[in-house]
Amino acid sequence: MKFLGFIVVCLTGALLLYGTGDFSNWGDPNSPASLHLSNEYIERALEETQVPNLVTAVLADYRGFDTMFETAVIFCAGLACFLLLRDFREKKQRFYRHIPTGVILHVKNSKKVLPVGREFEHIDKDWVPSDLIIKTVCRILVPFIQIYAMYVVAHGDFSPGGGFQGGVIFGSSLILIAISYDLKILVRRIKEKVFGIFAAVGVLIYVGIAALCMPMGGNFLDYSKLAPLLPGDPHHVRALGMLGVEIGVGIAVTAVMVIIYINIVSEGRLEEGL
Amino acid sequence: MDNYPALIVVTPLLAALLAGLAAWIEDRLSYPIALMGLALSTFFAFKVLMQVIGSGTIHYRMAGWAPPMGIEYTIDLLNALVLLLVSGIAFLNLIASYPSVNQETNDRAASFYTIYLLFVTGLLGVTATGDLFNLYVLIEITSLTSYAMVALGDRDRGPIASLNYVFIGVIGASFYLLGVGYLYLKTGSLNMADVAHILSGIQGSSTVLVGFILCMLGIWIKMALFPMHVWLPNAYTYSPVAFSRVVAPLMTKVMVYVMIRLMVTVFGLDYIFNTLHLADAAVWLATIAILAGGVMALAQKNLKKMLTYIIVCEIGYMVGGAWMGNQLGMTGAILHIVNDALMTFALFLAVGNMVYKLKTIDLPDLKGLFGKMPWTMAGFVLAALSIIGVPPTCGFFSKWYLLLGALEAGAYHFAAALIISSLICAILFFKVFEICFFESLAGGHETAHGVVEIEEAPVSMLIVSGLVSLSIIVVGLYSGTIVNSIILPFLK
Amino acid sequence: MTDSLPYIVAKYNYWLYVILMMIGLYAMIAKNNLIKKLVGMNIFQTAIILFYVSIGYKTDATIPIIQNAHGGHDAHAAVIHAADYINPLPHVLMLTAIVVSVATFGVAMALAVRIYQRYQTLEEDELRMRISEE
Amino acid sequence: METIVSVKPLLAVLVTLFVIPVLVSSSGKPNARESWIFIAGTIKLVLILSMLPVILEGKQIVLTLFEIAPGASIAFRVDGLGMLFAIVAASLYIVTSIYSIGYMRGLNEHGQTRFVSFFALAISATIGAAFSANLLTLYLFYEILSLATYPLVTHHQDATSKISGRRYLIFILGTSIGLVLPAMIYCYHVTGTLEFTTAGIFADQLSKPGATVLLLMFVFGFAKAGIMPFHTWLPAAMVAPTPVSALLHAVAVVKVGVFSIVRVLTGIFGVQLLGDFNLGVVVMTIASVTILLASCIALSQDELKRRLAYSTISQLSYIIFGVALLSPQGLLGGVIHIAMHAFGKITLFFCAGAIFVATGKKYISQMSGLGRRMPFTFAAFFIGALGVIGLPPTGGFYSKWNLILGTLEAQQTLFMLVLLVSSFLNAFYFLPIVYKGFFGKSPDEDDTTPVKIKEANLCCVIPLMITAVISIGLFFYPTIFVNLIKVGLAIK
Repeated sequence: MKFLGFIVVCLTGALLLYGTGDFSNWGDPNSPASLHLSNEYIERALEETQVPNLVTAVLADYRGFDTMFETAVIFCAGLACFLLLRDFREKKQRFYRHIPTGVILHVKNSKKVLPVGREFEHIDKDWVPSDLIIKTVCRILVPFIQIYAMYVVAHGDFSPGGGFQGGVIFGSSLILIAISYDLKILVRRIKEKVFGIFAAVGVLIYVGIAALCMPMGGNFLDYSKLAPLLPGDPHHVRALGMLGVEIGVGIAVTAVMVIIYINIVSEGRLEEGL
Repeated sequence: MDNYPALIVVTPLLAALLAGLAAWIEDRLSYPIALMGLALSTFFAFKVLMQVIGSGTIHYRMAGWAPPMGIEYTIDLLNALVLLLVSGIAFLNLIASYPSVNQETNDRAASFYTIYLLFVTGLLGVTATGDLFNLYVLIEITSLTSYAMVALGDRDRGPIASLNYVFIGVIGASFYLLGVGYLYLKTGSLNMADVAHILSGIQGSSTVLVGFILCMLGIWIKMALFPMHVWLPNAYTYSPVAFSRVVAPLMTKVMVYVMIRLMVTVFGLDYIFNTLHLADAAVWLATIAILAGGVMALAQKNLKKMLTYIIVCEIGYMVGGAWMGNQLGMTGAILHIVNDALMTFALFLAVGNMVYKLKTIDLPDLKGLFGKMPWTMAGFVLAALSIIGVPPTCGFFSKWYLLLGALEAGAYHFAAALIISSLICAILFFKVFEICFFESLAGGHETAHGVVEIEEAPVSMLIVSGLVSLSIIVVGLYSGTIVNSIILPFLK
Repeated sequence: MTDSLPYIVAKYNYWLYVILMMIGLYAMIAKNNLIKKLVGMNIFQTAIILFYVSIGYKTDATIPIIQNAHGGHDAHAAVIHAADYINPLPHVLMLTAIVVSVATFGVAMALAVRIYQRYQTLEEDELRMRISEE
Repeated sequence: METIVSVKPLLAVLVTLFVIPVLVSSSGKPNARESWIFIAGTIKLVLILSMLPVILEGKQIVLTLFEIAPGASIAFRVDGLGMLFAIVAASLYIVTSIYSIGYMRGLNEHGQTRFVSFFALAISATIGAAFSANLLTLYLFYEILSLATYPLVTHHQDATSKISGRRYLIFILGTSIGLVLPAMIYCYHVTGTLEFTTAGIFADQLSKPGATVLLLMFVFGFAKAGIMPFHTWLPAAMVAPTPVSALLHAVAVVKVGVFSIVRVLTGIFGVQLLGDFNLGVVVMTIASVTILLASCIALSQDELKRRLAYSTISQLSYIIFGVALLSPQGLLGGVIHIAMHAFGKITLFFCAGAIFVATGKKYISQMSGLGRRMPFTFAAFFIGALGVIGLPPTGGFYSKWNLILGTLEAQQTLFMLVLLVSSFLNAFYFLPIVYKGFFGKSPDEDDTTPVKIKEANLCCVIPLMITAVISIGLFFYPTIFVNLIKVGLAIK
């Protein structure tokens, strides 16, 4: 297998290198790729969409259709992870910690349930006491991360950023909670169901905005036809449409990041993981 | 309404999301939503096909941007036909799938429908799009959903089959993406028509050649042409039966469509057959694929796995036909997309019914099935005859065009492979029939005169199965009409 | 050798991407451990991203965000020179490709977890042995 | 030639096809079921006979159903030759269905509904083949017939019939897919048509070696005609219930094979081309070998049905032999042998079945003395044997007479010897059975507890009497058939 793999890899490499023979030099401003469409986007996008960040303009408007499916891909990945790993089976053994004393109880008889509350705490086998310093630092950090994430989403029109980036940052803030505290705390704060709904709703916002253009008399995704529904300058309506879909993307990405994380680290049982 | 082209694809996507959301409220809601979505999609696809036949190619601009800058759906006769095929089969399968889904994935049925619809969305999008990169994104949607579906099937082998599928699928998709990159580098465009226009001026470029090879390799991996087929049999065998019934007929066929689309629309037949000299190699590859698929099918002990190898064999038919370099071969390949989708679908419907009743379908489990499930078996026999290529089933007529194309091109090895594979398929299927027919009496002679208890699958499954089996004959008899009103105008 | 040197230097990005891709592909084909294969897959996809982003680069150009555009309606007054900005399209495409590769990676990881739960191993040869034993 | 468009040929084909659902639904009521068969058979015969006057006037009835490709359609054309065959098959179908009531009920066979349904399907296909306007349609019905006969051959569902069924399929399906299909596609590739025309479809596209190969592919490919070495399926198929052997393996199935070869010789190649390339002799040689060898093998068979089977093999080659003479007398003698042999041989098979029903005896050595117990059966057997040998006062004499005249006309004296020798052999293997039956030592004489052996039930005996009488009648009134052939082949 190794030898065969080596040969295949060498053949592929040779093929690819053969193809580079006809490339323009790297960074050549006059290469075909830099002339045809590229120039049109650079010269027309700002005027047509009022969005200075050309990447966002192309991503969410000219090629918004791609991006819609990209969001669907994300949603699909989240759903797939959930489907593959989520394990609803009853646990055979339970662990409890007596909070005042720190004694850990191991209950093998699954029928017996201890009163969880002030006295006992539900834990699992891999439980580690969380570190006070880490907890505190993270508690301070998380809101800032989240605000930054929202900025990245909202300001995607003008500066590097957008729904995906912002969504990932927001998702990572939630993942940080799970790491620094406990997976269960995250899941208790925000129910798993909520993440699922948000993932679907995020995509639905995108598809919904896009589909709304059709009854308004435009083609699919044609934000300019949304002008009657939106306040403000009709010239900016495309930018607003883009903002809307970016928010949808952000929500979906956030939710999916968390879904993938919590399912993979805990092998689908949503207990402590890692 | 001129938004039909977009609606074909968007309706299942919307339905997928709504079905997923509805599951949080009430599990039973997601099935009707899914059904509705696909019914509408099929309806739109039918409308579009009529429109295209009536008034020619439809160009639909996403977001209203003119083609090279925006993404465009270009629906001509070929993809209108495939769109109807895909949405129709997906819809029919959903009708038939309700009992099997409940049986196999009962607590996850809603998620199943969501992923199912996303998968169909992907296939429809792949078919409808006129943009090279959009095609990649949609291929990835279909792949990602299939990974999930395969893993949902057999508890033990499913995840392994699926992970292998992931590795090979990623290589395939990445090759395609690289190919598109090479083309983009030379043309600066992603719209198929635009790329084709620019390519016609730079045919000698080695970058274009490599781009072409990469695209073809990627698509071949995705469609499981012989040496690159290794992922397919396990993946399709271990996936839930409701899913394998839709992936087996559609996935590979849509990839064949993509190949033909790239060949005809993007690179141009003139470039492929007159500038490059790869056609002979490709036809040989197809020949080997046909023979290898058939031989490997002979060695299988499980009915579902056997059928998956037949898919590998059938891929060879279509690739060979498309690369024959003449109109007859291409006609045969396109006709075979339709026919093979139908007959594979019919076969897997029957298999689905068997699995529903028998749970395991290793060949010895099938004893006495003609007595127990006569209607299922009738559908199975009809589909099998079509695979063998017995007239008046549709399989014969596409084989007819493929053989004519092979003779015209002088590709006698390919013609011989077609004939031999027909014989191999005959052996294969009659081996199955023998088990189903004869071994019912192994128990003794009492059953010979007694009434065999009939244990048929649910009616919804049977009706769909019967409908598709009939369509095999009807499509076969009207293949002249399909060729004359859809395929030939497309090729001109 | 000295003749081909400028040829290589002028396109070194592309050469690098090919090497990177070969490493990833080799890992995917030849490695025995599924996680190593996954890592190979990521390298492979990253190589493609490098390739695309290289296409988009133009010497003496900056990121594709139009400067001084905050003036709203006055924006079109300022002349935009295409040569000043790099090509935005490959970046858009790669944003999609990154997302796709992340999604695929997530699913693949989930699959690997499932396999490990079932067979307690991620080595391919051991997996094959376990399967044939059953 | 004047042609009339009419839907009658289609109806004649379909009537027994549409009766199948009725048969299946009335499976619990044998009497109702059998009356349906009888009604359908009668309607079929009436439909066919209603076309007779038109045909005798030298007109043809045509109907095109589906245009598959230019020059290749699914179409019917009724001419003299097809009419002759259709009349024989349809009239014998009625007789056989009466006979099979007696036979199947007499032996209390299982799965009678399945049996009669596939029987009806088989006869539909036979009539379809008779009325085919081109090679494609003929091939279509040929294949349907092959497949419809399989469940009939393997009716007993035991180990023997499994092996026989396998052999049947390998030879029939294998040759038709492996030889006829490529040959047919090649014809279409070269000429662009598959229509039967008296002049043949080839202008000068064929070289002599090419034509020879093509011809041999057809002659051996239509393995139903039992040309050696592709004959072994026929004796094997004798495991089937006797009505199947009688109608299908003496009349319908085997004659479709012969009929197809006749069509190919006269309609695809054309007498002119065969004469130019001197291919008649090639076919005649093959046929002669089969005639002589099969007759010799028949001598050594002890099981009555197997002896009849080998006799059939040799008699079928008479027909091909006659046509290959390419002289008017030879053609006439060959083609009319389709009818003459049919009535003679079916009588013999009916007798074999009647003996089996009445006594359970299958072997000739056990049959001495039976004639005294079953005088009608053995008398009919005698008449049938005369017909097959070709002695007056039976129709068989007429065909053999013409065949011999044909050899003289074509100045092939050597081949005349073949006919004479074969006739002697025929007499040797048939007449002793009759002699022993009437004059041999009866089994009950040396049996301590004699079983009274009587004639089989009336449903068995009446049909064999009818066919025996017709066999004699044809000696005196062969005019209709002769006229049909003259019209069909445009002789004199």
